Amino acid sequence: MALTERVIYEYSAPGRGAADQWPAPTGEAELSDLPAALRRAEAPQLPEVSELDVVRHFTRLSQLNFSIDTHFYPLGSCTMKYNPKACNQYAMLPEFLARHPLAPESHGQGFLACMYELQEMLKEVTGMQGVALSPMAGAHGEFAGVAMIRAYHRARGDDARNEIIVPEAAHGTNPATATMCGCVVREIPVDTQGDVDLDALRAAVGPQTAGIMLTNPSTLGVFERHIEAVARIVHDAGGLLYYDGANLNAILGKVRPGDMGFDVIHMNLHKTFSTPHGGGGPGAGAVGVGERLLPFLPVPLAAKEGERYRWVSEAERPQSIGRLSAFMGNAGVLLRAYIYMRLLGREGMQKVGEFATLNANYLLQRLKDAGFDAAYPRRRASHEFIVTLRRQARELNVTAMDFAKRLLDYGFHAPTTYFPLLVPECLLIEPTETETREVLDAFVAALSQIQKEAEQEPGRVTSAPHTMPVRRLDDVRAARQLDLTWKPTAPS
Amino acid sequence: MALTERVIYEYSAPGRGAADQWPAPTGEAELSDLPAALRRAEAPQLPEVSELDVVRHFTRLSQLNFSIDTHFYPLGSCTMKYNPKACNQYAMLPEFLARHPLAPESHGQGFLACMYELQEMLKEVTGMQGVALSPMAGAHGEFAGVAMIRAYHRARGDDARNEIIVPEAAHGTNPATATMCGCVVREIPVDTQGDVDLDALRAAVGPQTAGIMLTNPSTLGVFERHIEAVARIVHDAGGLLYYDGANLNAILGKVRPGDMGFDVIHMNLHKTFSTPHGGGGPGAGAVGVGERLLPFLPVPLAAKEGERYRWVSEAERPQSIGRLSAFMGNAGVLLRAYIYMRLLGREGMQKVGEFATLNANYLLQRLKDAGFDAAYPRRRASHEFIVTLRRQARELNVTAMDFAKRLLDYGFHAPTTYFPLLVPECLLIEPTETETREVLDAFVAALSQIQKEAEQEPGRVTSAPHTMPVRRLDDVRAARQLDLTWKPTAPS
Amino acid sequence: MAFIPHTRADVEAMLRTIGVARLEDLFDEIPAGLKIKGLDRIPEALNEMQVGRLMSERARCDGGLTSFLGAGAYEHHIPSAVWAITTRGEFYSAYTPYQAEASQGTLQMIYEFQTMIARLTGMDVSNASMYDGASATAEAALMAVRANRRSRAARILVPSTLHPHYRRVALNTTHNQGLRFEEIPYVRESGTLDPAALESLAGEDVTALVIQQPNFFGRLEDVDALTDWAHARGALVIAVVNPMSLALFKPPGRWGTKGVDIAVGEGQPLGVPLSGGGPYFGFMTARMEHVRQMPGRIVGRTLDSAGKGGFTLTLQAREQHIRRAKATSNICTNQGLLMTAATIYLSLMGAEGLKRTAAASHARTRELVALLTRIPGVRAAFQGPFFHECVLQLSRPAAGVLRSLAARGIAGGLDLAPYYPELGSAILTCATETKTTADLERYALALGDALNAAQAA
Amino acid sequence: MAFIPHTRADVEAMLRTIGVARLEDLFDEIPAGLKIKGLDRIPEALNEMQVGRLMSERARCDGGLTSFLGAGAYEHHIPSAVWAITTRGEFYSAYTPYQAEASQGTLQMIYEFQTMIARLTGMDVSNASMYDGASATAEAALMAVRANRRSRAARILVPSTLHPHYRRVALNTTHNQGLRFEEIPYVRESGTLDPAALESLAGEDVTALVIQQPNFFGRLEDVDALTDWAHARGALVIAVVNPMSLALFKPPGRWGTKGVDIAVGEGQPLGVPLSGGGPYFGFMTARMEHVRQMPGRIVGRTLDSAGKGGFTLTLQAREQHIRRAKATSNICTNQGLLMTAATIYLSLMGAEGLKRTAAASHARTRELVALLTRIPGVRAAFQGPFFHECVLQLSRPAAGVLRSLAARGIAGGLDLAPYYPELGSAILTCATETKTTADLERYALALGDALNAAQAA
Ligand SMILES: Cc1ncc(COP(=O)(O)O)c(C=O)c1O
Ligand SMILES: Cc1ncc(COP(=O)(O)O)c(C=O)c1O
Repeated sequence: MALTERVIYEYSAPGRGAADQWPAPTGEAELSDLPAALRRAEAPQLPEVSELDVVRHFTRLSQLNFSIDTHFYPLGSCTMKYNPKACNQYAMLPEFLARHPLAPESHGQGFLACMYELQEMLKEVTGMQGVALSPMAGAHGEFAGVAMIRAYHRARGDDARNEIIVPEAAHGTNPATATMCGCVVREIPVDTQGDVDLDALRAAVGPQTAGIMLTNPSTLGVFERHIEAVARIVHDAGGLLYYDGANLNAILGKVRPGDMGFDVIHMNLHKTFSTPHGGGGPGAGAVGVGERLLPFLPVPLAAKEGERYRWVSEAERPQSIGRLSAFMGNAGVLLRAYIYMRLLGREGMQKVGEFATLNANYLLQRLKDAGFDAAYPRRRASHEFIVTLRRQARELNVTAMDFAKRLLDYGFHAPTTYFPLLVPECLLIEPTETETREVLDAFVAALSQIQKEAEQEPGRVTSAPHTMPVRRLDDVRAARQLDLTWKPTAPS
Repeated sequence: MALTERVIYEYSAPGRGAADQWPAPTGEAELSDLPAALRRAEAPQLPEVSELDVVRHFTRLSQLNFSIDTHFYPLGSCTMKYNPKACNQYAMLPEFLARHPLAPESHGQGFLACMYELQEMLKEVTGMQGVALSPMAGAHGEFAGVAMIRAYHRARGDDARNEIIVPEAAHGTNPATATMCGCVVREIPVDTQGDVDLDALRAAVGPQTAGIMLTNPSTLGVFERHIEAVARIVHDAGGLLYYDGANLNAILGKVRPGDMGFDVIHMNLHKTFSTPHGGGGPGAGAVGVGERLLPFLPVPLAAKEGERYRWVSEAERPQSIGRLSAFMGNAGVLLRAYIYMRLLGREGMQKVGEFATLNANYLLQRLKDAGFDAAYPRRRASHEFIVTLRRQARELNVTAMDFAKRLLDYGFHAPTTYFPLLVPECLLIEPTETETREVLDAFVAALSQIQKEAEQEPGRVTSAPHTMPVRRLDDVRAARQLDLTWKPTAPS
Repeated sequence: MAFIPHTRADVEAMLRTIGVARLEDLFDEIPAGLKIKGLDRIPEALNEMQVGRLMSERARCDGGLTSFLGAGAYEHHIPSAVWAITTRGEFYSAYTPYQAEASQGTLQMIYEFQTMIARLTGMDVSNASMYDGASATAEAALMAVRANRRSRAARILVPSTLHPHYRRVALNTTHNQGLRFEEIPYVRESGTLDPAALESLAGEDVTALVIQQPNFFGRLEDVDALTDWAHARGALVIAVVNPMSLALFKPPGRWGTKGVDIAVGEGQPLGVPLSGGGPYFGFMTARMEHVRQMPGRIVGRTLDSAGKGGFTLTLQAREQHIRRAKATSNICTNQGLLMTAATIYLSLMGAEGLKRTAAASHARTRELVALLTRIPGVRAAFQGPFFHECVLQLSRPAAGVLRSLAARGIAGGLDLAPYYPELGSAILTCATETKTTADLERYALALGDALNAAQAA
Repeated sequence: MAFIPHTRADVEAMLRTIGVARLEDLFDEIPAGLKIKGLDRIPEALNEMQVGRLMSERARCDGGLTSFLGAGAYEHHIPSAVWAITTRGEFYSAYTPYQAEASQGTLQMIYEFQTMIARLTGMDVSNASMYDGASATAEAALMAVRANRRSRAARILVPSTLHPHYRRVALNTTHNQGLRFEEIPYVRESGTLDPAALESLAGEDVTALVIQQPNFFGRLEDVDALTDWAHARGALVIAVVNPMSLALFKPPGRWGTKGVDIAVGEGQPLGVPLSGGGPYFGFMTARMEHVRQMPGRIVGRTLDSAGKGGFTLTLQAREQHIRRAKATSNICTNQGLLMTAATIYLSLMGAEGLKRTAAASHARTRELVALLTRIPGVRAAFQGPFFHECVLQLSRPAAGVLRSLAARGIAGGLDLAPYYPELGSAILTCATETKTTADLERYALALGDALNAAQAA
């Protein structure tokens, strides 16, 4: 109900504070050993506010967000499904929270057991031979994956392989990761049905090919039907296949990347395994590898010997691409994923893929019936699909962005817009398996209503949103007149 | 942002459910011992909804509330101050939550230690000789108190004393409690300055007087200056003095009911000691007594022997008014109060009274300066005070109710309205010590603005609220066309 | 400390506005002789970190028990979602919904609660909670006296198998108003109410009969016959029920020919942690004809000035803040937050989850009883079916046996000696769906050892 | 299970709408040979109660240690309010704020976070977090290479007293892009960077110098001289700092004459639980001139179409979703929720609380070091002041000593042998404000015993 909230600094008053949270002051004598030249001259400008101020401010701020817990949030490629409360509660047991990352193994058997079993479960789910858990997001997992591909080629003396092929619809992290790994990116087109253009692929591969990065189902929301051919072409050329696991939810328990021929995969545990997105993280980007890449897995790794669990030492893994995080990656996120997988069990896993696909195909069909244009009308949807509003943009001057903003007024988060870039005016819609049919129907009704508005009073749509805490924001101004930190004189 | 939410039943579909929370089904054979005649024929009509439905529904519902954590909530007599998050976190440690009330003392030493120390601290704070913790709210504490008064007279063979005197401004629970205890209520007036009319009191006391129930500061927001005289008159007549502890926040660390001459007191731990109000409870109404009533304290009581803590057995307390709850009252609330008191310590306690009083007097003064009428303009405010809008009602036809509703639009919860009954068109305003001066100033500004509206466009005020999830509700209809449970055919 | 946000400058400016020099001056209406200097016997403040450590140590003292205690408070699984949402500030730190328009969240939740409780009990209306099961029983007795205009006796029949603490609380709460409670004995063999004892009162003025189902011993009463017996004699019937059991058992609204008049009980099994005895909540339901005699808050659905549906407190003329000395009760603050938890719990469980929980608890207890009664010196005290709780007779004094179980980390049950000395050495034992077969076996092993040791000693 | 709300009727109706007969038909575009039947090696589902019990047992295995470990992750008091609010669904279950109008809560929080981190470090701008301190250091090196247009060497000087894990991560992250890291040794007596070693590189092309303050040993570097040295040679300076220490120490924005160019660090000390190593968050700040070289998300304040202020992601042209292969980094998902916790933590602590915490931690560690170095066979490894962490030299092999401490429930510190074999038997030990004098004494007693026992053995 409160639609504005001041910046926390604006509640500040000199000398105010949540003193209850502070240790007793230390005498200056106790700090006398610290050289004056290294000491801070002025206190940092931080808010001076009471505990109630803080609680009230951030509680009110939170209410300005859409979230899974409050809204349908069909953001394509993001798998915004229910994050079970149990995963959070049990990952936050006091003993887990208190455990120092360098604590002795004797006092980490519980945590290690979870990590070991998580590795094992992820192997089974992906059909890979080994799993490492420490990458801290999807892109971080991609980095680990491509770094392993490079290490593999290098280990074989095949130093020239520095090209990574990506389909043009790929997520931005794919080419960016290739660059991070010092590779050159080669984009290849997809055909009219959304499958990789095999001729283009054949033309692209060669002795410079390090590998290809794909997700399947692809970012176009369809299953890559030529996957076996793709694998053959790339493997025959000496390259490896990288699987972007962002779309794993679609095929969980149905088909496995390892079986399709992929050599390495990252999994967005914060998508398929429902750890929270937290307004932008933390995620977890565990990686899985086939036989050939096993020696290169990053550390840390959990191992089991008899009834004891232990960390694998770096010395045991001389070819490892090494450590990618200061400690154990996003350990607490991994615990949440572990809990989620135990809750699902083998039956549940399979259902996830099935019902994510059911919801997507149902929603696609209903939207088609309502007159919307599917980008790939003759294809099955995977767990997501693309609607293009090119017609609306052309005929009514109402864009995908306008539809997206107007949806907010109807109480729905917008789908992903303008990604993948090759489909004009697109909405990439992923309902996930945890939403009811009623919600999907209501979403169709809202989009249909907006379509009507676009025809009858387009201004209502193009000037949306109308009921959010702010109206449409000026992004150009944001980038031109940079205001990145609060200053006492800033306009309020 | 979402201002409506359907009734949970409206999300229901046959066969849907949060199966994850359910044990595996039991075979009918395992229930074969239960007589068919006693079994339920039809399943109860409960919602069949997914876990996400539940989380989303109740999260959205919660957002429809004002609360301390989101709004200034100056409800007079209710002491809506910050409820520290620490009190909740540490009262909800898994071991405390798992402890069965009948668990052996050997496995309850931690809890018992807290209860014992809480009793001791409350004695010190009130100046009483003994404290029992089990009453579950203020009114329940009142019941215990008056029951003790009756038991005391009865024990002395003074059976005729069944009259309880209450000032006309008393909270409704006071006369209601007297009735619950089988007493007759005798109301006495207060004088123009808000003090008890001593002549009326003298006239009222007699051999039928069981006692008097008072709070001091009174429900008029002023300190009863003749308290010593009142005590003398009642004691001389053979009656006892009951202190309604709802207003203890005003005098914490400044003056103690025991020292004023009160024989028995209840404390609203959910007011002065900041346990949460929870949208209507749970509270905790610990009682304290002077020497004379010690034998009559209700059980359970915690005792300490050497280093061990134990429950006092009922056999040890033959004159006790006995048990008033199935187990240990609102034990978890008591833990919260204990934690709060340890956080405050002796320094903090004193500050509470001082700053609650400072905030109230400041706010009163600012409102007077802004042209509002104080009910007792020549008195100091205690932790709360009364503004009367009689003038506005008469001249502008805008009532206290209208002001209250319009305040909601300004983002403030309304003060208590129409209580105490003897002040017409009153607002009983209690800011509490945890609010900043800035908040009080903003509240004055809002009331002044509403005053202006009342003068210039009274319709805006009398039709308020305008920005809440609902407009003004029809209470008459609610009571005439009773709709107390959801039915599938109910209007939605 | 004390969560006070005032800066020195604030204090000075505020005192200036008020027109006094010092904080102390604000207390100048208090007789000087009464003022105190300080609170010496209160310990010094701890900061949150120190309190956290203290409480964690205290909590640790209380852990490590596998509990087979029931007797009115039951260990059931509580979904994480329940308290994650219940403790949201908007529920946790709101007051009673006096300003309906700014409290629709709490009000709608209560309306949903009332609906669920009414459906579970098969009754027409529910209020918005009482303090606990015992106080709800006491209030039900008072309500029955008001509601039964044909009776002038204020005489309530109570089986001695009603929870002993409930009997005490009911008596302690109502005796000053002249209510009389008369205990109906139980049959030693069956552990259920003695119909012969009832029959002896046949012609007399009885205001109400209380029936607990399952009774304190976990045994099942013949509720249909008892309800009809009371109604036939102009007495009202007050049911005291475990809400969890209602997933399996006939709801009080269907007992006998007409159903009971008032049904109450302890809500704790519905998502509320054991928590050392509280906060729990009492629920109270009744037939519509008695609604105006109900104590406590009630929420109704109504319309706003624009014709949109909304929720508000209703029938307030029954309550102390309006009716004062003539109110139906003095209750004001109730157990709102626990209602919230229960409403979320019931939404997650639904009829199916509740039934499975009740059934699993019962099956577990049967398994336990079978295991334990195989031990020499242990036998079931009563014949006939029980629900998820059972009285066992031991060959050695219960207190000592329970002590040695506790030393092995097992709370074996409740010693009934203080309550029912006639049973000799007997304990009331309960298993719920939370117990595994390994737990039961550990109990059996320990009990066998404890009885052997006692024998040896 | 699997949190799927579909009823049988839903499934049928939905399949009918789609026009297929069975769920399986939805997978008909997948080559038949690839499909699997099931996931046999995944265990069967547990319900929440069973998982809860399993996890509680697992957690219990890991408890019971009093920890004196630091080495980049620090045990500080975390106010209850921090995680009570951070885990609110609206923060916890939201995505990256792509739809700004529906994400003002997260966006404004980030803007406040950026402000606080910028003020704490004395830098102009902050991004919205990196994965952790180590990965932030790696990204800072890449950023420096982009930002330092005068250097062509992609050569980064790194003191060997930079956290060893950070050195590894930086190398592993950047070597494929051709970055070279050159380690600058430390002076054995002081445990600080060897200026002579630096001086030997004076004329060469150096892209950036990394300075950790306090360094891995807890020792304090001469940051002003080092910063000026680098700037004088056209190198950028990357500071790696513990944000808690900045309450006491000169912020990197003020090091030397000009201040550093990029400052990064591990945010964990700011309200994030140790949690077995993560999730933590890295922070990254820079001078305004480098903002377009920064990786990661950045939030800016702007106006809406009605002229009202609001917040949005900005400078997105740096990021992978726009710039793809030319982006400043591949980072996408960052550590949003941890930022939320840190922002709340910093709001509660303010400058004063942070200073007191840092000071108390330091004082505690001094007290501990004084106690321990009184034990024969224990001495400080380096001369000179440290901050809240200290290397101790032991007369017996560290591994065995630490093992026997662990057996007594004490994590005594980190064995440095794998990292700095030249130090012989040495441990890095840390106390924070969470430790009481009794804790320190318990440690001292156990260490004395452990060294004695080792001697005896
Ligand atoms: C297809 C695809 N690949 C990769 C990623 C990157 O994952 P993360 O954001 O966890 O780094 C995403 C997430 O947005 C994605 O949708
Ligand atoms: C003056 C006064 N007395 C008694 C009470 C009753 O307390 P409770 O609501 O806890 O029963 C209140 C609370 O509203 C009150 O303000």
